Amino acid sequence: MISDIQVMIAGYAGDGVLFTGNVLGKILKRQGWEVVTYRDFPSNIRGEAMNYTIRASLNKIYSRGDYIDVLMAFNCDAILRHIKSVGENGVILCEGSVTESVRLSPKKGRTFHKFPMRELAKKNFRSEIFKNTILLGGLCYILDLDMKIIREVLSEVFLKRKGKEIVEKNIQALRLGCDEAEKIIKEEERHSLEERPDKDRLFLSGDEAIALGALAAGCRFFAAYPICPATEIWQWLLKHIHKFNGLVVQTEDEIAAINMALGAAYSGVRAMTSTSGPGASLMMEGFSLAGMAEIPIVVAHVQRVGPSTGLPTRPEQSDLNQWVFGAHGDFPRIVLSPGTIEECFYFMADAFNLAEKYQCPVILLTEQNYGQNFYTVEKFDLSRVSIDRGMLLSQDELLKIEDYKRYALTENGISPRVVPSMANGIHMVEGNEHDEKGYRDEDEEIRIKMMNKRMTKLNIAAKDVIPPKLWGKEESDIGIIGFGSTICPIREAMDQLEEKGISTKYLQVRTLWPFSAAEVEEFMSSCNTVFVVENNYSGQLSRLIQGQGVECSRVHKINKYSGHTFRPVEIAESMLGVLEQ
Amino acid sequence: MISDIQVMIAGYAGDGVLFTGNVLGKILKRQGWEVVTYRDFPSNIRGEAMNYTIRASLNKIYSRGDYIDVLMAFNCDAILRHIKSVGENGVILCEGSVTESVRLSPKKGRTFHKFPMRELAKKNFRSEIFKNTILLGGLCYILDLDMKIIREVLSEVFLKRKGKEIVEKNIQALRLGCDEAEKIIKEEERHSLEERPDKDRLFLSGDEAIALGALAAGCRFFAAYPICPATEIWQWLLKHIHKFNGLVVQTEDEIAAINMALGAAYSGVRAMTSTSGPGASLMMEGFSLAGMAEIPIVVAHVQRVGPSTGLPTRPEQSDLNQWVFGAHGDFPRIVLSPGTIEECFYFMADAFNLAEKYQCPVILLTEQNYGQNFYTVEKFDLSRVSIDRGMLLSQDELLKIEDYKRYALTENGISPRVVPSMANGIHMVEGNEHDEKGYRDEDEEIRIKMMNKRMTKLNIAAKDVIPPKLWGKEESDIGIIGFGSTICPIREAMDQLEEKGISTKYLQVRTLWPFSAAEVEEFMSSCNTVFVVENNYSGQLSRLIQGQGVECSRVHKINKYSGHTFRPVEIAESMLGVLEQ
Amino acid sequence: MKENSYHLHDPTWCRGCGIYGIFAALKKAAASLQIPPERMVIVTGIGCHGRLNNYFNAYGFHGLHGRVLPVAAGVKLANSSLAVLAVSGDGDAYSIGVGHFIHANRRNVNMICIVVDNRVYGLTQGQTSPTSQKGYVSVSSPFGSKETPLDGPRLAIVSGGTFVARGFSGIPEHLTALIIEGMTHNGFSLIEVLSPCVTHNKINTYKWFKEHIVNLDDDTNFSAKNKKKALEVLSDQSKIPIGLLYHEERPSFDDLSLPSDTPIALTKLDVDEKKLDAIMKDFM
Amino acid sequence: MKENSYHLHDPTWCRGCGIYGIFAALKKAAASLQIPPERMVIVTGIGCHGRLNNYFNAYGFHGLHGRVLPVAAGVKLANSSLAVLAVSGDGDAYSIGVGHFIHANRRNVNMICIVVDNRVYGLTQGQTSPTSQKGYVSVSSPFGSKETPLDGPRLAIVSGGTFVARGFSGIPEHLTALIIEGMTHNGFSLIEVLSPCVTHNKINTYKWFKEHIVNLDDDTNFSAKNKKKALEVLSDQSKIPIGLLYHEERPSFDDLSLPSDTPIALTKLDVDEKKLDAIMKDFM
Ligand SMILES: Cc1ncc(C[n+]2csc(CCOP(=O)(O)OP(=O)(O)O)c2C)c(N)n1
Ligand SMILES: Cc1ncc(C[n+]2csc(CCOP(=O)(O)OP(=O)(O)O)c2C)c(N)n1
Ligand code: SF4
Ligand code: SF4
Ligand SMILES: [Mg+2]
Ligand SMILES: [Mg+2]
Repeated sequence: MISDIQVMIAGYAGDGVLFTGNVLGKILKRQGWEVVTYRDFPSNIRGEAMNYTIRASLNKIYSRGDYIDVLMAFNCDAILRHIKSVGENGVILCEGSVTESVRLSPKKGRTFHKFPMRELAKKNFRSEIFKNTILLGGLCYILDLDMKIIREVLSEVFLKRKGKEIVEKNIQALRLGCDEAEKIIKEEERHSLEERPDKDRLFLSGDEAIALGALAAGCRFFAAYPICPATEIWQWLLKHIHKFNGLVVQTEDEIAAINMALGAAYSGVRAMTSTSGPGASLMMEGFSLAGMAEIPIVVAHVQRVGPSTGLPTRPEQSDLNQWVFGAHGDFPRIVLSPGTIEECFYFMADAFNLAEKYQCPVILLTEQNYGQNFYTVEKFDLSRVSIDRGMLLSQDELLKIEDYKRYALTENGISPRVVPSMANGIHMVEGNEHDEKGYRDEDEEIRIKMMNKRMTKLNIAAKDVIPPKLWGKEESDIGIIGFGSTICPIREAMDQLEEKGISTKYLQVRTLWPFSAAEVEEFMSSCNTVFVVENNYSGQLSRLIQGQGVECSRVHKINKYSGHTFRPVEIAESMLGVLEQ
Repeated sequence: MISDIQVMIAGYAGDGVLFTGNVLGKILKRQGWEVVTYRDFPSNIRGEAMNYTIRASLNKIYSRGDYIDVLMAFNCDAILRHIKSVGENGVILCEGSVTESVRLSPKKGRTFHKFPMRELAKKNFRSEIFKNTILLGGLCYILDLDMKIIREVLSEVFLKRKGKEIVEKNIQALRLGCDEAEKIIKEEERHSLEERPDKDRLFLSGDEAIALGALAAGCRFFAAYPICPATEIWQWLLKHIHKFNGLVVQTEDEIAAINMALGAAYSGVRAMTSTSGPGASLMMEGFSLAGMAEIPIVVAHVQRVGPSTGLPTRPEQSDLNQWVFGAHGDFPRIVLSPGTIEECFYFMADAFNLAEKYQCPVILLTEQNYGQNFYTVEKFDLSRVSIDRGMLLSQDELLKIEDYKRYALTENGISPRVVPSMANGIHMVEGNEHDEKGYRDEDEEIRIKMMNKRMTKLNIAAKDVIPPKLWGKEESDIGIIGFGSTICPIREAMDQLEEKGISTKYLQVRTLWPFSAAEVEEFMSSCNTVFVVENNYSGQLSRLIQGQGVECSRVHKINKYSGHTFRPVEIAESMLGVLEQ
Repeated sequence: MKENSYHLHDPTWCRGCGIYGIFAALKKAAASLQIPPERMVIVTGIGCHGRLNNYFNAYGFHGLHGRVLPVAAGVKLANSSLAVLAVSGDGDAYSIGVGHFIHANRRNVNMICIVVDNRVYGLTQGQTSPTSQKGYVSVSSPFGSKETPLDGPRLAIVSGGTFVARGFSGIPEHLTALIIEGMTHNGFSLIEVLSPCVTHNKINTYKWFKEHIVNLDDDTNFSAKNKKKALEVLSDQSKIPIGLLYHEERPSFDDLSLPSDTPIALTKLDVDEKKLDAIMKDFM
Repeated sequence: MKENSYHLHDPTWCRGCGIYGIFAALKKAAASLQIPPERMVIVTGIGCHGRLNNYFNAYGFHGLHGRVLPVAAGVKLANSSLAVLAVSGDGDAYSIGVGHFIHANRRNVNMICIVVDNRVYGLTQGQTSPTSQKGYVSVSSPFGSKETPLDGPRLAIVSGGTFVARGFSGIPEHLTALIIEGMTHNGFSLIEVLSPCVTHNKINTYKWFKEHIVNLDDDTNFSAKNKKKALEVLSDQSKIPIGLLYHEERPSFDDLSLPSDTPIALTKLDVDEKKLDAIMKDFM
């Protein structure tokens, strides 16, 4: 019985690879499997190679796997590109138009079939467009998928937008694909998938989870400018936020976006923006203002490959430095890093609660591979979401205060906050250094007190932020440290090592700033060997750890900066290389 | 015989404090003294308190001193503010208008005189404006200044702009002030200054030294937007650059400034911009582009107090983090930190040479107190300035190349550069990841090679940047580390400690990135106690050192973030506090 | 509310500065409209104009150079019950912030924007600004400015502005009337105010402005409903028209975008499980 | 130089995309003016239009989203002997970059700017842009856009633009002629090009544009020397005029600012001790 399968659909931009993959993912999810997708798309218009991997398993999985079981290729070129990733008993189906000669014979175990999707589509439906459903039909045969589910998914996809007729035509195309596959695929080449109950599960991307999390957390104002791979957040929110009396504004640029969100946050609404690479650099000035003026604001940053425009549709973790150390001046900031799709959702509430409690900017830092890939997760538990607005006073409370001071010097640095329209609360929010009422003041004493006040908040927050999470065997002396989505290949690599008899443990850093130095130090001191695994060149997390004064001589860095996530085996092998020395 | 004197002129914005102080500084310089000025001005329009300190000495001095010898006050309020800084035998002269009652009697030794400058000006010249020259006249008497020099300086100041008549009137006012002072000042209250030859010395600010350095270094394009305290750089350059066939453009904002400079640099001209706090945050995106596209560009950043608008006219050192770690993605960058006015000048040539040799952005990071204060220095030695354009090919060299590649993969990461208009050199400069010719490429292998290439340059550059400089007693085991203008109070503090029999040494870090880790480590290991002295809250240099894996347990941090530089005694006392434990 | 309900402190602008006139007009306008100070938010830019908050009794937001308009839009959209006033300068609004200015006119959020046009960068000590005239000599253009000056109201009109006016700080009653009208307009109102900088701008003085302005009230042929006319009077470079230049009724962005009449800031914030559950179904 | 001297690679824009027409027109214009490829610099923005560099044989600079104009000005001012072409998009030039656009028109550096106006954000998959019509439905405005669309040429004219034209990628000969004219103009030349995005914009198709454009060549009453006329034809929202809208001879920024006729980039770089010594005297 098959329990883990990985399908790749490969073609050129414009072939409908994304669409086909998404539908397949949804079908597998409905079959009750755990599903993880991985998109490998250039930032492109038409005509460049792209591929989409859908992995499904009966067990918990975290990342794309190392090998492909079924490769559906829209052209022979795709086979050349991916043949080395096809597993030993892999099946390859290729459009393989007649003029092309397939120049390679698959290696042992691997089988190759010509599957003329485009031709079939044109012949039977007079339109190439049905090639994708024919392809799905082929997969349907190979994986022995449930026709009822596919029908259901296809109607969901097409009924509303295209009407009944198109649904029917697609179902015919599906049948055709299935029948054609039956003719060419041998029984032993099939991977029949068992069906499981699909109860209370969701299938969504990190961007969608963030958007849903924002909505649940009470975000009611979102201002943003389009940028890959973060746009999906607000484009999804746009369709729902009005049901909660909220608003999304597409601004003229990222500078307007953060400033508009600051205005809304100042007005008392939970407000945020989202961005990536270049957009984040443009937000630095507003970020610094939020710190100085103590305005609670949330920025969701979905990292892509840098520097500059880099590779806009590919994952990296090279913007940690920017949020932890970027922008001018010293000011309090909190940077969270969700490691799972669930955390993308739940951390949004933390982000807003922390922002309001500590009256400072909070960054949710994630990566493109979470942002734009789909995962199966348990339905989010809304009872776990709560809203804590910190020291936000009500009108009644404010009226009781003799001489309200927005930036009152308090022991923990947190000053009661009120918002415009409240009687008795008039004050100024100021980016210049200011006195307790918010009025500009250049006095040395005031300056020192205000700096202390703002930075003190961060010391208090340090005890309140999300602590690192330990995974794996606590008693192991081989430790791994990382943040964000690298948890996926890391956990898979840990399983691979466990199979080889090597127990490991993983400390997932979930708050990058204020940094969980004590926990990291304790973890490291319990290990003989420590690996810091990062999707970037310079080891930004490593340096962050070191900058806290943690002894790092036993640290081995594992870095990847090719524009792709780690495959689990890459991590496992790098670790083995060190461990076997 | 007096060998060190400190005069403070204090008043409100609009009183002409700056003008008077500058003239006094120039006079003292012409008398052959070493001069250092310190401006303490709010970012303001009118009516706020401000003061200007002029310290002069026969010996080398670095910073304002701890105590004031002569306080010239335009109002009684100023006395109240500064009385505690007036030294034991200090003389206080105050405008003290008749309606005001001087509410304090000066403490022992200190003498107080009413000196009605405004009244005298109005009575004798029917215009308050002469109060400043009358004040200078008073000082002229107290300090026994050379009338010929004063006359000379006053004509330089007024002749061109205001004409002969005004010069004469001012000289009358000067005499008047002198005579009035003679009436009220006792002989023993005078501080007669010896005259020394003033040969081949300059009196200028750091901003001016940077501008002059840029000109000498071949900077021929400057694009910038006004911002305190960096504007002086290009406003000075503006008057001279055309003589060198160069151009300054005032742009619509900082984003345009850095991008225009990038365009000019790409065209083959040595180009730069200058900015401070908020402007730097706006330049982060362009900074990242310069790193990716390998465009040599120089940014002079004159730091002010942050975060946000902060205190725009006051000094701080809190933007180190931003340039070392800010902007999205990992890319090569070089950050220089001049510690003297001379270095402000000479480092400009280094900045441009490094930018062109390593084809990356170079930042010259300095502080407001250098930027806007005046110092006497030896005339700059132009034979020490040389221009190294690195791998910039000539047309002839380019013609010999078969297939020119802008981003050719070389061992040291540096690729020969050519500029538009050259035959046989057509290529693309690209902010997306790209191949050797500059064309966008998303291939994994290419990405890895290009990242390695860019980052390798920095490793090579690390051996070529400006090393730290050691000051003080090498054999001492008490070490101080710092960067930038803190050298001034630190060196003074070292002298104070030396007088107490405590020898110290100081390591002046002059390149902040790539960081001089080995030298710092060596220095630290030669010390029992190390002090890291910084004009910021969080200890950005300390963390930088620690982040390099240097053992920092013996480090004591001395930080000031009040919007002022250290007074030498503050550093000396902090150190003593630790040393005496 | 009396005028001095809005007077928090005596300003410290240079004696004679045009902004005093604007400060006075603003207080008068607020009093005339009886806006409670706590229902007013003044968002200011960085520049001499940005000090207004320190003297005017209302909620204040002194943010970044050039970013008043996005901040003010955020404040207003979040709480549509507030009277939101953005105060900017010729450098703030027309140089670094001109992108937001164009888009604010297109967007038409219901708020008022006052651009204090002193034709110079005041706070940074006198540099040339986008409204400085060609050839203007300053510390930043010692050989004279080389660029064509920018006309804010004209830019506003072609960008879709629905209320575009110009006043002069030397005629405070006229200015007050314009501000009152702008504040009652439903949509984005621009009031550019000619305002001498007595310290740095020795060209565009009170006298100079008085010699160059023409009051549109005196032109019986003129109608602010006619965009063509407005652009016409603005195209004569030798004269500077003051008064209401253009006025159009068009639904504001607030009208078109806000999901309900209840200001967002005043809706109760809770985790609405039912609604969220329904939405989650999309992902099943 | 033949047309194909400028052809580096076959483009990979979507089949039918309007930018193909612009690419062809540009090659024709360059060939007609006999500009050696190495003397041409094309600065592009981020967007589908930004791919032009990859296909056109000339020096190329693909920088940041919205920043083509400052970069291009820097290139040109540094080496005034180059033919500098900025290629931008409706998002690039009119949204994030509109501040630079206004100031480029004021500044009047001698270069040409082509704005590929497909009325949508192409590369980021179809969001509403500043030129999208009111009510435009897209992934970013599912309930219809609420903002007044922006008219680039009109904005250029009121900002001081000296050469303002509009072409249509569906009429390549006409466009080629405009580009040639723009490239020979001394000053900043804007050519906005209507360019269908066949993938994301199902409203502003070739057919739609053909139905809405009017060619100014057909209007014998029209003169591009008349600013008022230009603003008039641009104010009729129901029609989109194409052709040369406005043209004025005014010294360029280069003429006014560059210290000599020798391009800065071509002056020898040395440490001129004599000159520097003389200047240092000021500080003595
Ligand atoms: C990003 C940024 N750049 C530059 C500055 C410096 N700065 C402060 S005020 C100002 C210009 C002020 O001119 P304007 O807007 O006309 O205001 P005014 O002082 O004339 O009222 C500038 C450039 C800044 N604060 N922030
Ligand atoms: C600072 C920044 N913000 C956002 C983006 C993402 N982005 C890339 S292209 C683009 C818009 C493209 O629209 P347009 O300029 O009209 O070009 P088109 O693709 O339509 O030719 C955006 C928003 C970016 N690259 N940089
Ligand atoms: S500097 Fe000019 S604008 Fe600023 S307060 Fe003084 S007069 Fe007014
Ligand atoms: S997405 Fe649109 S603009 Fe971009 S290449 Fe395709 S058709 Fe052209
Ligand atoms: Mg101004
Ligand atoms: Mg577009």
